Amino acid sequence: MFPHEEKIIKEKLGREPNEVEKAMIEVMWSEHASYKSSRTWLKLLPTKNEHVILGPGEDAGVIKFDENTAIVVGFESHNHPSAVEPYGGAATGIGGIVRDILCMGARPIALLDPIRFGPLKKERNRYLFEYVVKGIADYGNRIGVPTVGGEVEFDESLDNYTLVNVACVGIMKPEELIHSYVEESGLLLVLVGNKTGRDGIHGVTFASEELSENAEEEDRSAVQIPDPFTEKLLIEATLEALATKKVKALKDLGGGGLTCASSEMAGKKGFGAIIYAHKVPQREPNMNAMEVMISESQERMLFAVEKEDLEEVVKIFDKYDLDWTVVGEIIDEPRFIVYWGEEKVADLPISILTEVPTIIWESKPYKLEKDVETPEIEVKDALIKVLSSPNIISKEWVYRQYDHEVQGRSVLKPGLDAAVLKINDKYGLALVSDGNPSYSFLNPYHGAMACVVETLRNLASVGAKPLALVDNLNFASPERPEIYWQFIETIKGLSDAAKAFDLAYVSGNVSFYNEVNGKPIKPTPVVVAFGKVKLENLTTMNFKSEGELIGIVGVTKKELGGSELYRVFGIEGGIAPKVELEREKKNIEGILKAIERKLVKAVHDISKGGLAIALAEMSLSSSLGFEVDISKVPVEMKLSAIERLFSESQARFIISFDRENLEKLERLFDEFSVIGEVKGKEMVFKENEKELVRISLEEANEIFNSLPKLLGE
Amino acid sequence: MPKFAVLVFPGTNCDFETVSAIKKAGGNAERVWYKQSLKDFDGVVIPGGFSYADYLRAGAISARAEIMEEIKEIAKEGKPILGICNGFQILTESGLLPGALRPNKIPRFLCKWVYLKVSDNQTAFTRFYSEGEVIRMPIAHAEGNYYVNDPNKIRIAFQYSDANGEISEEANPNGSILNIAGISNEKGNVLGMMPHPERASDRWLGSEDGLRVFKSMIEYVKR
Amino acid sequence: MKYKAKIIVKLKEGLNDPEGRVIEKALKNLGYKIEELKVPKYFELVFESKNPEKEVEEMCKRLLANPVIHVYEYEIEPLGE
Amino acid sequence: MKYKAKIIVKLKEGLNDPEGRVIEKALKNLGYKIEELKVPKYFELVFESKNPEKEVEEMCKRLLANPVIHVYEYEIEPLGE
Ligand SMILES: Nc1ncnc2c1ncn2[C@@H]1O[C@H](COP(=O)(O)OP(=O)(O)O)[C@@H](O)[C@H]1O
Ligand SMILES: [Mg+2]
Repeated sequence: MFPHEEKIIKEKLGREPNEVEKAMIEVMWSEHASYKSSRTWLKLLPTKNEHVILGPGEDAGVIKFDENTAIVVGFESHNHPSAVEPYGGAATGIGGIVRDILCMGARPIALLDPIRFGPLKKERNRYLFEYVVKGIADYGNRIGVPTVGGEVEFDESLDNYTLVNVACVGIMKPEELIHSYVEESGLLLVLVGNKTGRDGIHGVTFASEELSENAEEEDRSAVQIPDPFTEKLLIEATLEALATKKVKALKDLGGGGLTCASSEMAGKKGFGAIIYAHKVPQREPNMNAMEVMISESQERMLFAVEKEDLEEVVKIFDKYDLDWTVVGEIIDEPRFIVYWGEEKVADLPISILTEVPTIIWESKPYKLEKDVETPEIEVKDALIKVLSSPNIISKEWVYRQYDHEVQGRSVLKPGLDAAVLKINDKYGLALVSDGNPSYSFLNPYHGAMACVVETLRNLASVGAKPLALVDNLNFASPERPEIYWQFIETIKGLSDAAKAFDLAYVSGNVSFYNEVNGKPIKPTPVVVAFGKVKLENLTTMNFKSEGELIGIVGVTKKELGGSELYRVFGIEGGIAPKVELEREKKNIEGILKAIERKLVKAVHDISKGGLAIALAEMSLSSSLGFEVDISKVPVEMKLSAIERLFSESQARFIISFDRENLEKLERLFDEFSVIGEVKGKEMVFKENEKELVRISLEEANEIFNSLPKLLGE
Repeated sequence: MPKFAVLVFPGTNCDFETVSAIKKAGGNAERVWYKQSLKDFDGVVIPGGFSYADYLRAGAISARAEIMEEIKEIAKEGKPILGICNGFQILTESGLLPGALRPNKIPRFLCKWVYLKVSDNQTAFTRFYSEGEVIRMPIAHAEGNYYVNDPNKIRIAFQYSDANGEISEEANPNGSILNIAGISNEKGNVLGMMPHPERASDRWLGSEDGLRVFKSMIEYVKR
Repeated sequence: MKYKAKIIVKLKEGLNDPEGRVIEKALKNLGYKIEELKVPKYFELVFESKNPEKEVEEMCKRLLANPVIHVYEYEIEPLGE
Repeated sequence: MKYKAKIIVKLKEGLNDPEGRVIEKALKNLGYKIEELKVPKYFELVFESKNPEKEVEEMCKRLLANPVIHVYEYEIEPLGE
């Protein structure tokens, strides 16, 4: 806590808080729990439209899929804990976001895991990567929620660190929505699930500070052992308990533990709570009130029920062998009172916990973008180096470890542009995540917009129309003026891009203080988009047969700043891709129409690695080669072959289609050109008559599937 | 209409989709908590998942639950008992089927579509397949590496193969002896399989090949 | 009486051990000269019994080991009342 | 020189141990009076080394244990050439 905050508290309280009170206040006033540095700016995001049932403000957002189906979505980061203990950190990250979805009344049906690491050539980074993946796999698989998508990215700036973001989706009927706040007093507060230990004490405070060099040794108290078995029982028991209609409010215990859950549940509509902390089942001997109140032990939920309904509800917890305890009650008076046995150990106006003043830090712009000359690189060399970059190669090693089929909804599975879950016989839910920290670093405003439009292009590629967005904002310390500027620019970018498409953010998360040894991470906004797709329109990126024509939609510019080409050749600077929202909209609408009218066989958006990699991915996923002439690519300025192949300009797609549909497609798009056809078992790039590179699918496949080799397998 | 119990242990997680697949195949099915009785049912399906989180060994703890005694009785009566994935592990751990399911040859979880050759179409669960037919289903397990002392003494129902029905090392995803993906007891009324037929029961999910496992089972009850 | 038992459950000779191989390889990659590595399961328990040998033997047979693939050994030491 | 090492890697005191709890409950359900059960990781290895103590210590730190959540102990015995 900052000195000026301590002063505010003392003034409000009229005295010094005691030790227990101080610990609770500290937790609630931490950046992670209070969003004090971000709240002002988050208000700029659009959060309402006809698709939104419930926007930001509770544990997760709720989208209207159709009259009978609501989709619940949330996004969370678990960066600090995963950097210290990757297995447990990542696993408990899954546990946390799943409970966020569950506590809205929904059954969790899918997970996405955008995760980021330092370069794989270092042992510690490989260790973090392997164990984060294992943590997600072991937890997600055991609770029976499929991980259907995500991202993996490696970047020098994350050396020794990791960004573990996880999004979860749930499904329910709209009328099953349950709130996290109570609207009457007298209710009993029932704590269900794991016993409370000292693990995770000060977790939120920990997440609100930079990691120090000896983080591993020092911060172990912030690490929790994942218990997916109890989580699975909690999911089933909670849904059964909700079906009784006797639960008045429900909240999971996450950051800030019992203090956060109970004060927010009581305080939101002006009530108060008494907590009997000594009654909380304790896993370790000699715990005290402070430890019990702020412990972040995992796999716990807080239910509010009426006295006379208690028996009916707890019968269900007994069935699942889950510990439950009445730990407190809701009172009329807006105070937060804690007892330890007979002793009253805390007595605060509840608003001290739930109303935290915002902070606006100084912000200072920077400019890193400058045009640089792309060096002369041999095309084959460039293609092979970019294709073999850990950021480009197949992530099959990762998603084979995830049960991405459980629950029987996975229509489009990992490895494609977006995952699609079957919601009913006609429609599916498409979902995808994207982040582009390298663009964001060069230009936070356009970088943020690029995240949004990339997700929307991905949705369009499978035939889905967007419904809603969620965002996760991973930044370094907001106390650094450049970082705070990045953050504000990012919010503006997210906001403008969403508004252009009439989309709203229904939930999100902010994670500040992502630094190791005083080195800030690149600004890393990550966006998840949800869309609705008619199952019969589903489209995938693999070519379907020889002879299909290949076309490119959109215009290519010299935008290689932050590109994969520049990364693998160590080229600094450059101009990051700029998002032109009108162009983006037009091309996305064109693609959706082309799909609806069944004019295309394959669709893929162009993103990391540019045109060359987009074509390679389409080819490798279909085992069909191609021949293209890149001189036919529409460009806005003079570009070298390398630039045409690897520029990461936005608003572009590649499609394949039968010749007979050419004219119809030409009429659909303003910016469109046929560049070649599907053919043979080789990838052939030409510029006019000149052959630039020819590579067999066999060779490309081996490169594309080299992740296990990079891990020493 | 034949009615099946889809048995739910703590940590089971393929129960809902298994119920749907049985219904789609023309049967009736209900989720049954492992402490309830099974006496009103014509057969039992033990679905996939992670009962007791796979702690100790996959299936080990559920296999020692009281209800397994009742299942042994039901099996003796000749009613069909199907174990899918974790269900298969529970059936071997409880001794209802021979052998053991060990950690995969690459010891981690593997989720993937595979080809299977139907090696025995005479069991209660395979009568709607032809012998030697090649079908597609997904696997999703960490401990599916089947081992038995004497593989000549067991009835092999499904084997991992390539698209042409060739039983090869490359087609073996987990190291199972003889590429075994599923086996039955001698009578053919108890069958365990690692692949998930319920996940291959809808064309949108990639295949309907699995539906016939349930259709066979329903037909067997009607016999 | 209270006892403490340490139980080791090993794979039968001749069965391959994928988990052991992975860890062995990882250690070799780190530069160690490993000749053989095994990862048996290991249990430490404190229990109350009138017939500790028989009970531990039973626990192994009934739950902790799978006779198809495992052998086991144990040590029991009395802890007093 | 060749050595044999037996390494036990345990969860630190106070940490939640879901696997131990589940197995403990299963044994109790079978009728045994278990007071405490732990399932540490256990490794048995034969290796070649000039500095066995140092190497085993390293192996634990670098791979076999995670110092954030584990403590470990080991015994090393020489096996001759
Ligand atoms: N970047 C963001 N965009 C939109 N909403 C956000 C963002 N960050 C946080 N929120 C909202 O703020 C609220 C509090 O978030 P959080 O503390 O993560 O919730 P929880 O208590 O479930 O962990 C949530 O409703 C969340 O949706
Ligand atoms: Mg949160």
